[in-house]
Amino acid sequence: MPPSWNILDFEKPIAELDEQIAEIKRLTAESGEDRTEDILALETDRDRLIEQIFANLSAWDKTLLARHPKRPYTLDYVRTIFDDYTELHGDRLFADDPAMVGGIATLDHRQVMFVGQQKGRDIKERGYRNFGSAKPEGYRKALRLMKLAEKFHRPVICFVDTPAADVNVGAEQRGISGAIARNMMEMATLKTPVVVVVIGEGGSGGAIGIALGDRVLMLEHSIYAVIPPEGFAAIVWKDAARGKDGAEVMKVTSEGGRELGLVDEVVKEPLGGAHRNMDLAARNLKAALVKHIDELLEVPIPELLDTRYKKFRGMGAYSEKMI
Amino acid sequence: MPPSWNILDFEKPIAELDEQIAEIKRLTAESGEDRTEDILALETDRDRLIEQIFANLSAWDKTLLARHPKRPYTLDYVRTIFDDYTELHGDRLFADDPAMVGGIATLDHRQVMFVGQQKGRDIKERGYRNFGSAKPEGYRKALRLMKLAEKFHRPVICFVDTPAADVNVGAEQRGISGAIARNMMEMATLKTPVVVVVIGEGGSGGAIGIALGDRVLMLEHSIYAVIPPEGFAAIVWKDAARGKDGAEVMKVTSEGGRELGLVDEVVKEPLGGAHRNMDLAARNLKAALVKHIDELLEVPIPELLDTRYKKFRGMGAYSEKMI
Amino acid sequence: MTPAPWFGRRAKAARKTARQSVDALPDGLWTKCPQCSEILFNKELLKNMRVCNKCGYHYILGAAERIESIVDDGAFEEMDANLATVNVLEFDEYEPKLAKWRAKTGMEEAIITGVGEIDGRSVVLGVLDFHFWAGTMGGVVGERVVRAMEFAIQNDMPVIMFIASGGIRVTEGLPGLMQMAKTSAACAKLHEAGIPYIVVLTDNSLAGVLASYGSLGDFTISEPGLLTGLTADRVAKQAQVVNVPDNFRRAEFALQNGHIDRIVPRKDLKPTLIKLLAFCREQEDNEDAA
Amino acid sequence: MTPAPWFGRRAKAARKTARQSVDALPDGLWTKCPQCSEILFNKELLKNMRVCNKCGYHYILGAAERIESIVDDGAFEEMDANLATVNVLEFDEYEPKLAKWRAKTGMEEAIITGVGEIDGRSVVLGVLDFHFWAGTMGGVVGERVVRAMEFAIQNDMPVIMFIASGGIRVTEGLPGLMQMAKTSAACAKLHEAGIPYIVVLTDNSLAGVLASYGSLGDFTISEPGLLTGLTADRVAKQAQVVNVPDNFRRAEFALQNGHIDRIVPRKDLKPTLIKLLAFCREQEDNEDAA
Ligand SMILES: [Zn+2]
Ligand SMILES: [Zn+2]
Repeated sequence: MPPSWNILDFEKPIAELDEQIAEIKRLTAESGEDRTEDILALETDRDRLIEQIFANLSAWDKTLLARHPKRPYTLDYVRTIFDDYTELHGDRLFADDPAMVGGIATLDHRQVMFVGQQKGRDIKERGYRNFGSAKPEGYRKALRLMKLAEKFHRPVICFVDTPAADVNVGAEQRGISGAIARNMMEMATLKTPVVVVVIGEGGSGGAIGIALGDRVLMLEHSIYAVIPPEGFAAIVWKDAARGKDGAEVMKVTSEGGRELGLVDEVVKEPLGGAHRNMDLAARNLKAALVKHIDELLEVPIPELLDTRYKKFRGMGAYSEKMI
Repeated sequence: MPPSWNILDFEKPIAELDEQIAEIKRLTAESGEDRTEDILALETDRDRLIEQIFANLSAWDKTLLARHPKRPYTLDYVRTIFDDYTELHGDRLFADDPAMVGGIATLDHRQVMFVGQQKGRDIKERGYRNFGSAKPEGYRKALRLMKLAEKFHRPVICFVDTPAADVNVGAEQRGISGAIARNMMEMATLKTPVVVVVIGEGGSGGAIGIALGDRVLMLEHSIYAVIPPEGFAAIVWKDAARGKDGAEVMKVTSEGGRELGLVDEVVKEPLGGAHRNMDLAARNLKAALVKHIDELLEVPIPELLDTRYKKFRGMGAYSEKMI
Repeated sequence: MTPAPWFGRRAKAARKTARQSVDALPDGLWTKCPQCSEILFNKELLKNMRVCNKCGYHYILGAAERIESIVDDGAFEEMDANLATVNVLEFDEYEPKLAKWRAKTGMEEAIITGVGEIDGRSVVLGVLDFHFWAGTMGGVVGERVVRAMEFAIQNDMPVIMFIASGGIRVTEGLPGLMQMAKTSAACAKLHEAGIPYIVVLTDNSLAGVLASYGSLGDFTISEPGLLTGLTADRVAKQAQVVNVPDNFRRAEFALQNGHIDRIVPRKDLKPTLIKLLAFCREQEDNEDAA
Repeated sequence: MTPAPWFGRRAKAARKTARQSVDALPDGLWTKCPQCSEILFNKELLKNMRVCNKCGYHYILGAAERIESIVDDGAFEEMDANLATVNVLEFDEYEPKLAKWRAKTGMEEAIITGVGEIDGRSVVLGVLDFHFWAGTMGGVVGERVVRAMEFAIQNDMPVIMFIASGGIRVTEGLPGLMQMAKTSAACAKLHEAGIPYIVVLTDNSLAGVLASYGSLGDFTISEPGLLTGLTADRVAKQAQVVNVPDNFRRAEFALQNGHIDRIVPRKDLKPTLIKLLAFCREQEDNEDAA
């Protein structure tokens, strides 16, 4: 069993059942006794419990899920979804940014360019990956790879998983704002299909800097927001502790994204969240990627670009008054 | 009179006459005596002496002239040649490099983009300008400005005056080689006329990084070389002191450039070098710029690009054996 | 340049729009400069384009005053004034806030877009007003920016965007964030069409607006001393940023790091814009311009 | 891929060219690794592609061996072998030097260009040989590189350039320097034509070759440990560079600073190239390839 800091509050009853099941399995393995039925019954109970709990998760619970320390990160999916991933490094200007990874890969027989933010699993990797907060060089590397994909007519897949872009002194010095802006401008007219998937945290400008695509998907328990819920609460109510309310107001969940008309498809996660069955989560995601990529590859480029422009052109709300 | 370190050895006889003339002028100004004829005679003598001396300058002498501490630098010419020079800064990536300057300007009624390396006159400015050795950010700024010129169909004027590109740790870290290479590649297909003038030192890769143009001019007493003569001597004879011979072998002078077929026009300097009459030097250069720009503006862009490609495509020597 | 046909009815309506939102100075005859503490007479300050004549401190300028300071003798016609704000998240505190900013400024939203004349050239302008909800970008700002750019493409006019913004209006949520993508996509169209695009950064130029159409100009000029960066001040402090240079996220910092072309004092802004516009486009029949 | 018509007469002639310049190992049975001092048997070393099997030190590989290590079973045809070197500066020490390098290596010039097959694909290759005059680029190298690129454009083939060079051949003077412009201009044409262009940096990748066609690949991969930068070692020392990181101008330095895609050990080079080529181009009729 994982240590308790790896378990969210609402997961605790599930974890208890998990532990009971594991305990019985351990005992029967030692004694040779057959308690298959007991185990099955407990597993059914547990799955029903998970369904119950997950049917009632708040936007804030989803926020915690999206940041779950056991949640699969970009490279976990990459390993399962792609064959032959060959990482490519560097922005050709300043550095290689480990918070943004990318490279060529094959999705079954399809040659694709992959780009995504990478968080770190342990303390050391978190430091190395800067917690998934990319610097200007990360966004510039991503753009470089996307331009290569464009040259060779290969689709681009972007995985979004970042709390925010890096805003430390170095990032501001090297123009983090300009890097994000430039990426969106170039992606708007990139002459090849682009599929974006928010797999965990879709954090503000840090996310949108690689998220202007023909299709924007969200994993079921990921979030996508203009600002972290805590930040919203701090600005709106001067009370960062009201993040729960902020998450609700902003509709940060995948259903929220669908409801607001900004997300094309929500990719189902295994019962209890992607971290309970990484392999199944990856297979679901792969199926979705294949479907969207294959659809997009059929679309002539001018039509693709026109549709992409109109898609983002149409986002945001306003009304037109008669005057 | 300038302090003696500002006078080259072969300039000393000239400087002596200059001093005599100045002395007489000073005396007559005090006494009211009319010695106009004496002065004229001395000036004629001096000019004949200059002609004699300059008729016999070696390639090494020309190297010293090109590096003359009193030689006009890029911004000296800019002030005289252009109206309304508006400097534009920065590479949009990392920094503004004071060793490479540029901006929009008007050449009489013509709107042009100007780019050039800038040395420093005094110790403080030399440090600030890094002795005219640009860093990657300098080359990237230059390219950014050239791409703006392309967008708005304005001709580009590049002034070359650099001992070499910067090769310190930071420059290597930020990819000085790639920056120079990228500039040449982009300049080869830049859809607007480009006129290059070597005004002082045309130092190797540092020079060619802004020197791929439709016309390449040299000021009469400038040099253009693959390596400083001292460096040539160090490599070829393991004796950096033989720079004089290196300058000769490499044909670093403007006549050398013409002879090798790599320079389109040598722009005459005032008698004794540009530093003896900056204003006249600038006027000569301006006339040459106007002529070439106006010629190039008449050429349709596809023809311009084709001619430019063939020009550099044709450089370098080889023979074809029958086999 | 011959005036475009749509430009006939400009003068009065435009002036009315522009005047609506002139930001009032504090009551009384004088103001204390927040930078050098000099006592400045309001009349003098207005004459000096709200720049302290002692230390050069640039007060934040409202959109209407900004437009007046840039266009030829009031030659400005607003466009898309009929676009109205929508509470896209159906957040019950949104509309009261909106009402408050409207009351405070007399403006309907944080940006004014339209066509103005500068030295006889027709130019599409977009001017954010920091006094309206910190110049935040939501659906109306995004749509006005994009329509302005599309109008510029259709009519082959240069675009000048004045930035004065704390970023995206967070109470518009993810649709607000998408204004970054939307306006950046429109910038791509501008560049494809070869339209000149000049960005003028003014105090504050931050976050989602800077990180979208505020960073995508052919030319980027900046007023002195302003604050510019990806985060709002507050957030940067929370993040406990270390080794901060003195001029961190000031105009001078951005210049030194290569992100802006020039720092231009307010009084030189119009002449500089005229030079840049002249570089971008011929103006053969200047004398025909209205 | 159906073999191109010109590709019929490849095998023997090519092999002959390639074999001419195989660099000899020192006399005797063994060699001492310059990095770890291990005693390496020459036979083993050759089998291991001249990589120390203890510390991974990559010996400099000659052009012929390099080609053999990359193409399918000797499938390589040299092109432009008839281009001959010219003493462009009429420098009396040039031809003796040239003769010396020719004698030493059995090569005519510092680069071999031609068409090879890699995993059944026809690819244009250019391979510098550091053993010939430090792989310096003069008129013949520049012309061969440009002709190879032009050939690739005409025949829609990918280009792979192996760099191993101290820079421009200074005894070719300004015409030598112009090879930087010439080859970079050819790279512009490559990119315009959408031709895949892969650069492989090997020891040494320096100066004018790195700062021209050596930095302009779509993909740039590098052997481990090599020296790469704008100046030759000697010059950097003269310039008294300070605060030098341990890996200054090594492959790992270039990777960390964002200038190369991957460091690839010699044994993985061909598989990596195959993957990159597959990304760039479909290979629908692979089975038809010779
Ligand atoms: Zn003041
Ligand atoms: Zn070894």
